[in-house]
Amino acid sequence: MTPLLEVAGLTAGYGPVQALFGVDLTVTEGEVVALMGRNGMGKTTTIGAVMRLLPAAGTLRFDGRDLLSLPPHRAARLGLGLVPEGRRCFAPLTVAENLTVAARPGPWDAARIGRLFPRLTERRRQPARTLSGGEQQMLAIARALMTNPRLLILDEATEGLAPVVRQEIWSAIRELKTEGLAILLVDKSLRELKALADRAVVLERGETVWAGPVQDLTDEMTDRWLGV
Amino acid sequence: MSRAGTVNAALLAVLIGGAIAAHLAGELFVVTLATKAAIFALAGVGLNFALGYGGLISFGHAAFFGLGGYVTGILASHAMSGEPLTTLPYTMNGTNEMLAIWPMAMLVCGLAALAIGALSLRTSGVYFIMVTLAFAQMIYWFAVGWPRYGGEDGLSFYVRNVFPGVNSMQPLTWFAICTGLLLLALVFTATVMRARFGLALQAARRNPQRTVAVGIRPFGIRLTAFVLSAMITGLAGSLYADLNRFVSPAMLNWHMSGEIMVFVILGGVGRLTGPVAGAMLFVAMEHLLGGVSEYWPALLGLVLLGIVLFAPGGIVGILTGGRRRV
Amino acid sequence: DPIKVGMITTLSGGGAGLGVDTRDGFDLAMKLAGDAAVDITVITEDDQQKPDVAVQIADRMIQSEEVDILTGIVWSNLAMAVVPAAVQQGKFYLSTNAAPSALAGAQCHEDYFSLSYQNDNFHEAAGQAATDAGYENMVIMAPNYPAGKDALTGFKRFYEGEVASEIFTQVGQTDYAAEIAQIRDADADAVFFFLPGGMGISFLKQYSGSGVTTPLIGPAFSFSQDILPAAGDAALGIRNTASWSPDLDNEANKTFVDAFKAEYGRLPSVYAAQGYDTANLILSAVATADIADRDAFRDALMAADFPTVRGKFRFGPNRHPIQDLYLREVVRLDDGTLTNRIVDTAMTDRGDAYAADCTN
Amino acid sequence: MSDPILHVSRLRKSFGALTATDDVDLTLHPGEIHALIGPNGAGKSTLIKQIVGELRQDAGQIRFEGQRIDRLDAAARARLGLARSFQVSSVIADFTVLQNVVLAVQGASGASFRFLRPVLKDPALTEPALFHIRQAGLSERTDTPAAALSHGERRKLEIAMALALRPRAFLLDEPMAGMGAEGARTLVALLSDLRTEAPILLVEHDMDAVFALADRVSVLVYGRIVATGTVDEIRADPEVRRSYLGGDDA
Amino acid sequence: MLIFEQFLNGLQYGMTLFLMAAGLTLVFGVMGLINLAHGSLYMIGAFACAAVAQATGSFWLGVGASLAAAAAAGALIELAVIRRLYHRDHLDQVLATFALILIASEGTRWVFGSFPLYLSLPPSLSGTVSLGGLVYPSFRLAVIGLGLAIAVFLFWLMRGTRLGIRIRAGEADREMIGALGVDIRSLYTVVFALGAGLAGLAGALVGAVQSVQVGMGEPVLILAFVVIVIGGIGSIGGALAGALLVGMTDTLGRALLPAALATIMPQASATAVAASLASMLVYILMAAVLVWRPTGLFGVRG
Ligand SMILES: Nc1ncnc2c1ncn2[C@@H]1O[C@H](COP(=O)(O)OP(=O)(O)OP(=O)(O)O)[C@@H](O)[C@H]1O
Ligand SMILES: Nc1ncnc2c1ncn2[C@@H]1O[C@H](COP(=O)(O)OP(=O)(O)OP(=O)(O)O)[C@@H](O)[C@H]1O
Ligand SMILES: [Mg+2]
Ligand SMILES: [Mg+2]
Repeated sequence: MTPLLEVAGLTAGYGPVQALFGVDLTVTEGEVVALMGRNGMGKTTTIGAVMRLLPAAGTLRFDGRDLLSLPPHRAARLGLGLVPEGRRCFAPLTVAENLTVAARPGPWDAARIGRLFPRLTERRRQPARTLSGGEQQMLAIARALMTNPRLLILDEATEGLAPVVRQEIWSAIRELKTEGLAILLVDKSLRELKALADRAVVLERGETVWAGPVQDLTDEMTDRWLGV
Repeated sequence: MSRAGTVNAALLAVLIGGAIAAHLAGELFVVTLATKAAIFALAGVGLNFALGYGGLISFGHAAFFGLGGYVTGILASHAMSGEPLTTLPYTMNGTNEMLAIWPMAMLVCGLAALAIGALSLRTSGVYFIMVTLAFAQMIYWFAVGWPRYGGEDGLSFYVRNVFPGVNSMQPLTWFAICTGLLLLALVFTATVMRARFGLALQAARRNPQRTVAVGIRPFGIRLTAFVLSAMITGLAGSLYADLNRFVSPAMLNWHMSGEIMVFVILGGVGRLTGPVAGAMLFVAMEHLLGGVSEYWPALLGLVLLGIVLFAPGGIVGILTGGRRRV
Repeated sequence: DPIKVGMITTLSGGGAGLGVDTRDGFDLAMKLAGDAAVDITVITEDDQQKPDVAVQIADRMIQSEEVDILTGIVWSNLAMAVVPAAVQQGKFYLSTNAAPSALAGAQCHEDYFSLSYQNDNFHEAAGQAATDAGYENMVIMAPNYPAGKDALTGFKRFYEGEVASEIFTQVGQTDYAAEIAQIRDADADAVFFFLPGGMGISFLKQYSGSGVTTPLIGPAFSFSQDILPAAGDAALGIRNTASWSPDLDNEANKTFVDAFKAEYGRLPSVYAAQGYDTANLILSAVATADIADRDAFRDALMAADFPTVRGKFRFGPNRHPIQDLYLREVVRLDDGTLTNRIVDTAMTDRGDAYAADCTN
Repeated sequence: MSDPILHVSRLRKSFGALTATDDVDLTLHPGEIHALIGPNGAGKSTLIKQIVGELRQDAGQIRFEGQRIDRLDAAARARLGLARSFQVSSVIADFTVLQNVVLAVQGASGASFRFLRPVLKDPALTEPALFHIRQAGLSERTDTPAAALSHGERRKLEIAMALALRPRAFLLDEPMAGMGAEGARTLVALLSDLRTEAPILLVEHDMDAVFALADRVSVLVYGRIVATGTVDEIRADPEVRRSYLGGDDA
Repeated sequence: MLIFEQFLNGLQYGMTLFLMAAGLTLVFGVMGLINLAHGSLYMIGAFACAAVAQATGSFWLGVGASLAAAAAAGALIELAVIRRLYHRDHLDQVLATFALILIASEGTRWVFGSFPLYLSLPPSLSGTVSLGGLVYPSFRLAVIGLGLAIAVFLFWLMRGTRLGIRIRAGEADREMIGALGVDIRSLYTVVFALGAGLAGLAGALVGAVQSVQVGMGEPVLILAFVVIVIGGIGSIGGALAGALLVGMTDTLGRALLPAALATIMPQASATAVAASLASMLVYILMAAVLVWRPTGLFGVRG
């Protein structure tokens, strides 16, 4: 099977500061991949480079097409859906506007979002600025789903969510997985990742140090690379 | 010396060295131009204090520049005519002593800034820009319509005020006085910005919510910065009046506010010698481009545009080649 | 000896038209003079219509270029900033336009000459013309700045009727609906207005579309050739006062108007005429005296022995003009251009109100 | 039990039709960690904002060390010794880590109108700052501008700044969020020690941390405190399990 | 009657201000860009209209040209300059657009010369209509109508269309909206050009009753900013309210202050003082509004 997302030897940085020194990562159709590593190891930077938000070099392909030459909106339109670190909802827009702003046709629509996050329907007309932290997180996830992506990228998407909601999200992700959506996950809950992900990629100081099926992650490894 | 330190020293050396060289070459007018640049730089240093470090984008600093000028003009014209300034509550006479005029000009500007700042600082961002403009425009229109000191025509006082022990009409001497004050203002700014006050001011600019959370009230810090800033700009206004031996509402006009702002941005916002670089370049271009074409302001525009687009940190940014650091 | 003339005038921004005309009129005279002008160097600088810039240019011309004569300033506030300092530093100043009352009276100076008019003159002539026309009740209007106040004072000096209402507008105002409503309401015989430059154009256009029919009269500043084409039909038929008009019937004027049209492809304005006269005055003085002998040169200027486009011209005791002032009317020529035609002489050999205060 | 350091009574705040805190009563005693949990949007952050003075309550009282503070502004409350951390990191991006923490030390000292002495050469400011940076595990990043920190590192800076205020009480809004596993472990240890210095009101969705740390837990649902008790009591509460903790126990 | 007429004048002047500010509301209020060159686009519109009307004899062709010329200039400026400035701070925008003013003014002078241009209303607008005993210029009524129409259009554009939502999202977080697959760059070009076109349209219409000359955009610029800020940035209704308030204050101030002051001081000084006060009035109004409500009348609080 050809990989949906193919990253090899990726380097990237912030201005003069280099943060990635060679990241290798693939996600195939229908697969859930966990991107792991301690704070500051380059997970978010990798995602930023994939989304074309940062200048990068190396191999970066989505569905066989070279991403490096594309501006962010073109890359996203190929089917990348991002739930960014820190939510980044459009503060002055209402919940409803946040959801429609980038919506593209597909199975995810307002009604289905409403079933996943009833809270958001309650708050439809409220500006995102005034939502609680968890509500904003739900909105960020919903907003990405509304673009009906082929690859959903979740950067700490469960941060700040109540345990029960978090469980809902995990089950939603499981459901998405069964529908065949590819997912790239960053999360701190190792237990959930192990239960859900097919494969894991571990970053250390901007480099891929390990990649393989999650089951193969030993305690010794998680201790060394994740400090658990 | 750090890179920034070298750049600062070099900029001042160009200004001072240029003026001395021009003096030796007998190019008196170039000395006058350098003086003008030094005075504009001082006005810019004042604005930079509030705008660059405190994030208080005042579009009304012409008010203080002009007030400083008017205090100077009014005192000097009363000294000339011998008419007392006021007889209530007690007789107050004009003066032509710079050493007496400067504190007066700064005091008046400081008080004006205290009032304007106290009201304006209720707002922030673009609203602050516009409120400060509003206050400056009020003062401008007041000056235009107030016949006592010439209204729109302005007020001439023919001879430069006096500084003890020297002949202030002599261009190089006058340059030395202005540049001396500029240096003082630079040292003052550098010191304050490294001290606790400066840290609090810059913090309040970048994240007021966080600043409050550590127990620092931004309002008082900002108001103080605004007042100090106005006093420096007012002092520059006093010198500018003396440079021209003339004041008029043009010094209070929003164009003037804009120009002072341009010195700061052109040189590099929040950089110590940014206004010096900005004022020097601006004055030099104004002087040189006039000979190139009748449409020289367009050329000036192109140069400015080039600098904003390709050198985001202003001139000092190009020279130091780095991001601004606190 | 060669002499150097420094011309400071407005060549950029919105007020540039007046400066351009001043400069073009001046240059034309120099050009027509041919060999007589070889020893005269003219340097021209743009004052951006800013008083401080004008002062600095004057400083530079005096300090670095060592000019002998300064000239060219259009605006009163700039003149107030430059003239006193310039004459104090031993330079002649010949005014091509602005002549504020202060410089005609107590602050007059032996080296300061006005080749244009004293600021009040056109308004005085308008006042006289209004009296002559039998207007008894008028609205008078000017911007709220010193020149505007002088204008109303000047007008009232010779206007004998009643003032129904005195209106001060804002400097640079663009909308005159409120003032026009007041004029309509005042039901006066006529309106005197002084609104130079763009303010005049705006007022005239809005007035002509307002349905108010009270006749207008004013000084030439809103009807001069630099803005007439822009005002268009709104100005047609309106009477205004000036010391010069393109149709003035004398040899010098014909030469001037034809040469100006040929050289620049447009009709000259009053500013061009004044610039032209100023240059000719300098040429006449240079022909009879050496600038090194300041007293002789001053006397030569004072003699005013030059071919003026105004037909006749002499200096009063305060070195301001004594000249005729005309009532003109805006007309459309056959080729469609708008211009002024003299309908009457409003005042003859008028000097000014301040000469008595001039003791220098 | 000793007198509470912080005493919130009948605190009420509405946004339009929504009552975000509905007559909330809450105490914080010396030496304790009091965890506040509850569903998203229950009003936890709103409560913290009212206590620190960022929002003004509609009704109710807040007492701090016996004194009414609900009419003081936020800066005054901070000076009295109420330190908060923000749910979304709020640090000064252009400042280095050191400068950020020095600012907090300076704020706590109450003296900002000093114009001469350079802050970074003032050991009275830098020494405590460096100590707290070490405490938060950020020593390697002392001179890095906050803008260049990763998300988790920024969370640590947030903690360092709260520590540097040397407060009489901590109000921490989801301090664990964004910390990696390792960071979370260090932070749990740190907070556990900290409680003797000053009590902590801890808002947190990380139940591992809450259960490891809390002396008491209050549950806020739709603006109301529905339960208060020890960790075990709360874990056993069926209503809390259903509406908050969810199926498989956290 | 006079009072009523002055009231109408105030309303009308307010609408004129709104017309001049409409483009700026879009660019400054919604896109968050400080565009000092707004006045220059207004000037370009007026000059284009004058030139085309002169050449073709048709005012309406001129109006079309003003829209096209200003929109084209706007698009050009956006592509060459503005698009590099969105992520910069306001000050860089100030300096860059200040530079654009210099270029536009002198460029216009270079093309059209230093003298004001002729532009007048077509016969259909230059007459007067009678409103129950009051003779009122039809042009001024047309301005009121057009102002309202543009307000409605802008409101619909920003609230009722996805384009509007996207622009506001882009103002909140440009990077994020791009990452969601929206081509915000082109969108901004279009919107900036639209704002420029509106400025040009205002230049043509208002220029027809004012003087078409270099520098005509400056007073407009300041007033347009005043209007938007009083209303509250980002709010189209606010801009409209601000415009009417400013128009009313200015007109009534000029009309009523002299008489009002004459009751407390001698006539002669009253007129002069009143005139000075009238010039300050708009700014006093702005300062008062902002001190009272620091984010304008309709601005977002907090
Ligand atoms: N805006 C920035 N400018 C400069 N350096 C940055 C910036 N953002 C991140 N970095 C640096 O890049 C490196 C990788 O950061 P990144 O945000 O990718 O880490 P992460 O793995 O996502 O960490 P976390 O778990 O804390 O979110 C870090 O060393 C960080 O300091
Ligand atoms: N300014 C406001 N206007 C309207 N509603 C608001 C405002 N601020 C907060 N809210 C609402 O009040 C409720 C409580 O918000 P709060 O931030 O206190 O929740 P929280 O308990 O901290 O939730 P989380 O755990 O998700 O952070 C939320 O539903 C939120 O949408
Ligand atoms: Mg991250
Ligand atoms: Mg919260």
